[in-house]
Amino acid sequence: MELLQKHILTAIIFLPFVGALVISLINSERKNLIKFLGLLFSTLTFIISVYVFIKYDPAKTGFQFVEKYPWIQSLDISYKVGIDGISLLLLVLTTFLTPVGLLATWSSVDKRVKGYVIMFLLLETGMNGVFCALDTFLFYIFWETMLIPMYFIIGIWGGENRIYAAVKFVIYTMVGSLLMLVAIIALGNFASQMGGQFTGDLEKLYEVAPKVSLNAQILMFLAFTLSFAIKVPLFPFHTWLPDAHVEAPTAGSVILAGVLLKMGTYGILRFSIPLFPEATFIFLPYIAVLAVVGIIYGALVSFVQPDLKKLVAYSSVSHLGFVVLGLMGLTIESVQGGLIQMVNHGLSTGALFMLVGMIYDRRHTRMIEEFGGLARVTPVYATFFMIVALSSLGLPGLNGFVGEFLILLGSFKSKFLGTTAFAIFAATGVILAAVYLLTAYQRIFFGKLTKTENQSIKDLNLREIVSLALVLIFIVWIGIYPNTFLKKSEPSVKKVVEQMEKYRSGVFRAQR
Amino acid sequence: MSLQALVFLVLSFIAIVSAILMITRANPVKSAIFLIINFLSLSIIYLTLNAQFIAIIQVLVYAGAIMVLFVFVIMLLNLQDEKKLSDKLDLRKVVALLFVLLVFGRIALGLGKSVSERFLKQAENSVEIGKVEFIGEKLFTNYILPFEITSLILIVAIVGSIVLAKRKFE
Amino acid sequence: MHKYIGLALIFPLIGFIVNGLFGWKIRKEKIIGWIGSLTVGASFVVSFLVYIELLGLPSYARKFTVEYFSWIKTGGLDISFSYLVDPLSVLMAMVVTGVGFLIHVYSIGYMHGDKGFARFFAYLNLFIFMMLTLVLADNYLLMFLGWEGVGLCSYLLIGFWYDKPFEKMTTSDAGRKAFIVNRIGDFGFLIGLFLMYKYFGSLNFNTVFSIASKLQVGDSTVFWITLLLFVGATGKSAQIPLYVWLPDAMAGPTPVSALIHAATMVTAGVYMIARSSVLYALAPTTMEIVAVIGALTAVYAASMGLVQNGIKKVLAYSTISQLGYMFLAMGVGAFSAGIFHLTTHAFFKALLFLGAGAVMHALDNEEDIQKMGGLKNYLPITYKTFFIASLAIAGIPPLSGFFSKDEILWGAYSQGSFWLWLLGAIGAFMTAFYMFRLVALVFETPARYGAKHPHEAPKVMTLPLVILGFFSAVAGFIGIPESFGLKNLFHHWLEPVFEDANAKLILESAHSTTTEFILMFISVLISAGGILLARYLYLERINVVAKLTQTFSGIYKLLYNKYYVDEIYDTIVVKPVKWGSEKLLWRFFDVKIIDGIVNGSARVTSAVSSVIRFIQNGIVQFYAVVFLIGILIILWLIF
Amino acid sequence: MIPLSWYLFLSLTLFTIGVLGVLIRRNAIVIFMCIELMLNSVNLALVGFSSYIGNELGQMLVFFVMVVAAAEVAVGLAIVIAIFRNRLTVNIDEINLLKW
Repeated sequence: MELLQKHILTAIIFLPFVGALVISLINSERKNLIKFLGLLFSTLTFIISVYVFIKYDPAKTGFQFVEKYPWIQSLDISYKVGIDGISLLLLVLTTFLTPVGLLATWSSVDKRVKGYVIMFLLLETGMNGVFCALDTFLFYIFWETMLIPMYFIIGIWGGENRIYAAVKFVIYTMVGSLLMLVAIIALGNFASQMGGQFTGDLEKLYEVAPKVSLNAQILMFLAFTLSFAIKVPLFPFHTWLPDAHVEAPTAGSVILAGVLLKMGTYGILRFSIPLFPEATFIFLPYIAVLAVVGIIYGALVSFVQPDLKKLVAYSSVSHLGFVVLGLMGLTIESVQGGLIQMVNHGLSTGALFMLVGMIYDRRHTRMIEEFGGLARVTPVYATFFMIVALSSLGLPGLNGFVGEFLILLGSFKSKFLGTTAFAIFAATGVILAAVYLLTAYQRIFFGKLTKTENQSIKDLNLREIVSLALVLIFIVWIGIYPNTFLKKSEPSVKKVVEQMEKYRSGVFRAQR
Repeated sequence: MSLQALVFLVLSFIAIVSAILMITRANPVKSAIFLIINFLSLSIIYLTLNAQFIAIIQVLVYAGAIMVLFVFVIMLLNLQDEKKLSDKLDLRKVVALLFVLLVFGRIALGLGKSVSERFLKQAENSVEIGKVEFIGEKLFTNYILPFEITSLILIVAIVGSIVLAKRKFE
Repeated sequence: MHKYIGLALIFPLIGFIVNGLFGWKIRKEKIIGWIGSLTVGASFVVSFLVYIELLGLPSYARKFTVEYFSWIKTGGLDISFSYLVDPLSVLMAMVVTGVGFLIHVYSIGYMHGDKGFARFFAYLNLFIFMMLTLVLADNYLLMFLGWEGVGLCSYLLIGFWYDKPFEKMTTSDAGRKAFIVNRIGDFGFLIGLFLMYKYFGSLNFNTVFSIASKLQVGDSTVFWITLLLFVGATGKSAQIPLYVWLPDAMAGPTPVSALIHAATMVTAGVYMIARSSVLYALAPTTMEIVAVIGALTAVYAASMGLVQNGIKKVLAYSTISQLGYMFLAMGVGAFSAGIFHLTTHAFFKALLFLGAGAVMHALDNEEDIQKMGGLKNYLPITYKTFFIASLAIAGIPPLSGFFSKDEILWGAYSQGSFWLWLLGAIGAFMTAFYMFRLVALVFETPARYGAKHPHEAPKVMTLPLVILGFFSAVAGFIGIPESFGLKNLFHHWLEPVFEDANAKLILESAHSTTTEFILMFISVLISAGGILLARYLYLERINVVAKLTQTFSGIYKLLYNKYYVDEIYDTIVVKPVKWGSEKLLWRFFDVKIIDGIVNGSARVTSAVSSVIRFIQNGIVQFYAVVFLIGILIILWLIF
Repeated sequence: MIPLSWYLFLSLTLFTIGVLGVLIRRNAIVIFMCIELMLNSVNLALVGFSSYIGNELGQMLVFFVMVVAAAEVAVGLAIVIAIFRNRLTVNIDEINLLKW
């Protein structure tokens, strides 16, 4: 037990990997056993991460549960993991969504189940690693690691146009991440110029990077941020998203929307902003503009989508725009809102994708016009869809509102953004979200049941209800009592924000 | 010229000639036989370097086991003679020869510069090093881990070659 | 007792959960219906007990904040689930739960045999919960929770019969329209909250109001805050220009129209302004805007009500118009008059809607008043109560509507201007006219409904009618104008709430009682005139009506089609947005431009590769030669 | 005594012949033999260094090289057999599976 306590983050990162190894030894015909083991390992990971969540002490500053082992000593690159309030939430979200996603799509994947579950567990390892890594090189490796399973998940188990989508996804992401690698190396180099030692240690870089000359900061900031912006995806780098989402299998979409997109925003908060404060101040308004454009653009485009899954995909663009705006606001409220909105988006969009998958399993189409009047035949499904849609459009009392409200509130009063116009334009997204979600909802569930194929649709089964109910618990929880989560992340967020305010007031500028 | 030098020169002459013959024979069986000759001469050269253990292993493993395997496969496949080399003296081969010679020349030049003045005599303990006793002791103490890993490699090789070579069961 | 105000919220919530989750298992309508009703009844009892408690206290002490648990706490923001118990909120809570309880009971009869019986009661209970949250909240954010929550319930309940066609669309279209239009208003509300937070640093009523009471009148930020909040109110309370959803909201079941779209939810905007009276008192410009919008809405909506043929449609426009009166009151600073009208309106408008429901119930859901008539004899109770309510809304003394409306008109004249009073008076005339046109066409003219056999509704439905009828008749006496020499109980009760605001307003103290009486007399005359005209035209000279509509067919059509506002909104907002989003943003910008660049770069790569791939000829030895060349180069570089 | 350079030149010559063989022959088996020749030439250099420097490392390495060579030959010849079975040839010009 003590061993586990000491290496708890390593356990969280590599337990799914162990699971993948175990599953690889099983005969691929025993599909149920494989799925069960996949679920078991991911659930165990979730349980451990809940333990970490409870044990995490927000009162302490800095990173917790840190483990550090030298890796490439001459370059001071190490296996260093640790979490603070920011990564804590996302880590728990990841470990939560993986088993839920597996459970929700238990029966929808039928071919090559073994490979599917293995890919999923490997993906989880990569994602957990990204959120825990405190070394730029380690981060980069995990960042790329999780690309590969995702590529296969889309490329093998996806829809008709899966190869195009998978390649587009990988190439888009690669373009950004290679630039990031260059920036990571450059950053290490600057560290060796200034401190005498090349390093990948994030905490040391936090000290060094802000003192780098402004031009270099700008270049590195752009390299990092481009990579993250593609992942987010920030308008106009978003076009991989609808394709990837539409082609990916349901659980893939859940993870893609729920976790992968968050890596972009997480990266901005973890790397771009604190490492390059001066560059951040320069680019902040532009990024905020893109975020706001993304909010409105995503909402408008999803309003006219005939494909339900694409609609949800574009709505992600809109929601993530909120997150980015929150991060750019750089007030405690808005960053906290951004953080909680990341979790929210993971939950509600994840649930939306699960719901879309469930109807797709039954009808083998996602075209909205093919449905209509489903509330009559599938009342339970309709109810779940309603609640999730309401959460996604930000109804107070459900999770979406807390995030959006905090983001808008914070960015409205933000000194960094300087103008309230961002928040005002972004707030129109709240109206538009109601427009596209309710329109789609109405066309699917309300009206007369016209199509005969729809009359025999079965309502949700117990497994599906359980998987959705698990998500709903958190949707309501965050809606009613977000403090459980806000409390954990507040000190870490506060630290970042206060640091930025100091930089803004020019305390550190003199030192350079 | 000492006896040692004479032995070396004769053996190296045999080795080089047999190597050239090996790569120029059209019949693979003949190539194999020349390669065996080459290996045997090399094993004697090892003796001149006081490496008794390696010399014996060379005969056992290379000239014995590996070459038997080669010959066995050649016989098994019952290969035809390759066309005469000169018939196909095409551009590709000329280019290959040219580049090989260039590489040879370049390395030879470098070698001539770097080691010609050094390593004129064998080390004092060279006799000691080459003994089976010494090598055995080292293998089972300092090099025990790689030594054990070789067993793994061999197992994998055995399994792999069986899997590859066996006919598919219908 | 005030500590347990949370119980008032918990009961409907329990009802919602029980009916929502287990309703399909309970199956027995009686049980479901009474669970729904009694939970609301219980919360009425709680509010009433709190009221009694407050009564026992001196007026300055009638204010408590009850905090349960923290909701959002981060940075400088600290929002709790905490409730404000003061005369205004308790009054609102009693109105909501009282009228709500009666409507719940009525619904047991009205919804009898409906497939979604449990769902209906679950939604209604949720609505009561949200509405109580709205009125009891002690901060703006919690209020906003209720604000949006009631919008949600309204959406769900309007579209309750989601596969029923409704005019040119379906009921769910109407629900969606309501929600989205409300959201547009909420957008303003939200921005208002942001501005408030930025300016005051808090969203709690106590903090905001105590800071505000120290500010100067005419503060520009406060002007923007109040204006933005008012935008929210125009959405929720269906004022110009966001009123368009309310007439369509009549697609919902009639009890819903009575509860949500007449008595309670739509008055939320009025309540919000009354609650923020301190802020509004600081912004005279906003007050003027509120008053003008209110007065215009009152007349504008009433004019459309004149010619509508749907029984509920008429009532819907009447609601909008009456809400206009309430805003007029708010705008001229007659806060307690507005709340007074809100209260009496809750009674008589709920009664009117329930009466309409009883009529429709009797005629197999017929809504067109041209196909009714002569129901007086078949539905005696409904007729009598409906008649009383119509008199009340028309403002005939001594029924409740007279006192409240007259107070507003007096306020408009004394605090505002003659023009506001005139608009109000025109509206009053129209109100009287269309109400009695309705009464005449539905109950008194010869029957035109063919072979149907109308019958009076069951007791469970008529009893609420009678109770509401009683209150519609007598509720006015709690607010008799002071000029009659009696104590105005209602004003007195609300006095502590509006103290601060009234202190800021420059009230015309020296008004003459004579003018007040004259105006009162004129307005009664106007109402009576409207009533008599309607009765004369529709009962005696029905052919004149037809002739009039022919002569003024242009105006008639304009009114009947609601000034074509829906169509205008559709052409200038909805369609361009849809077209632009699809053709311009998605199909052109996303697919052509961005993806064009992305796919273009891929195409360039593959074009280049298709040329250089011939190097890969598959002959290993060729690769080895290349390999060798590489070695050669490296060797050259090293040595 | 002969200097080390003689051994090294012999090693280099044999290695070059091996490379040439790899490049010009078409018979996969002969190519294999050429590779063996190259390995041996490297072994020679290693042993030479070992005894001139007086360090046993070189001979250890030779031992392991031999093990690997043995394994490689086994697997390689198995591949040749498998290919021959499918294609009835060991001419590597005809086995251009790597072509684009």
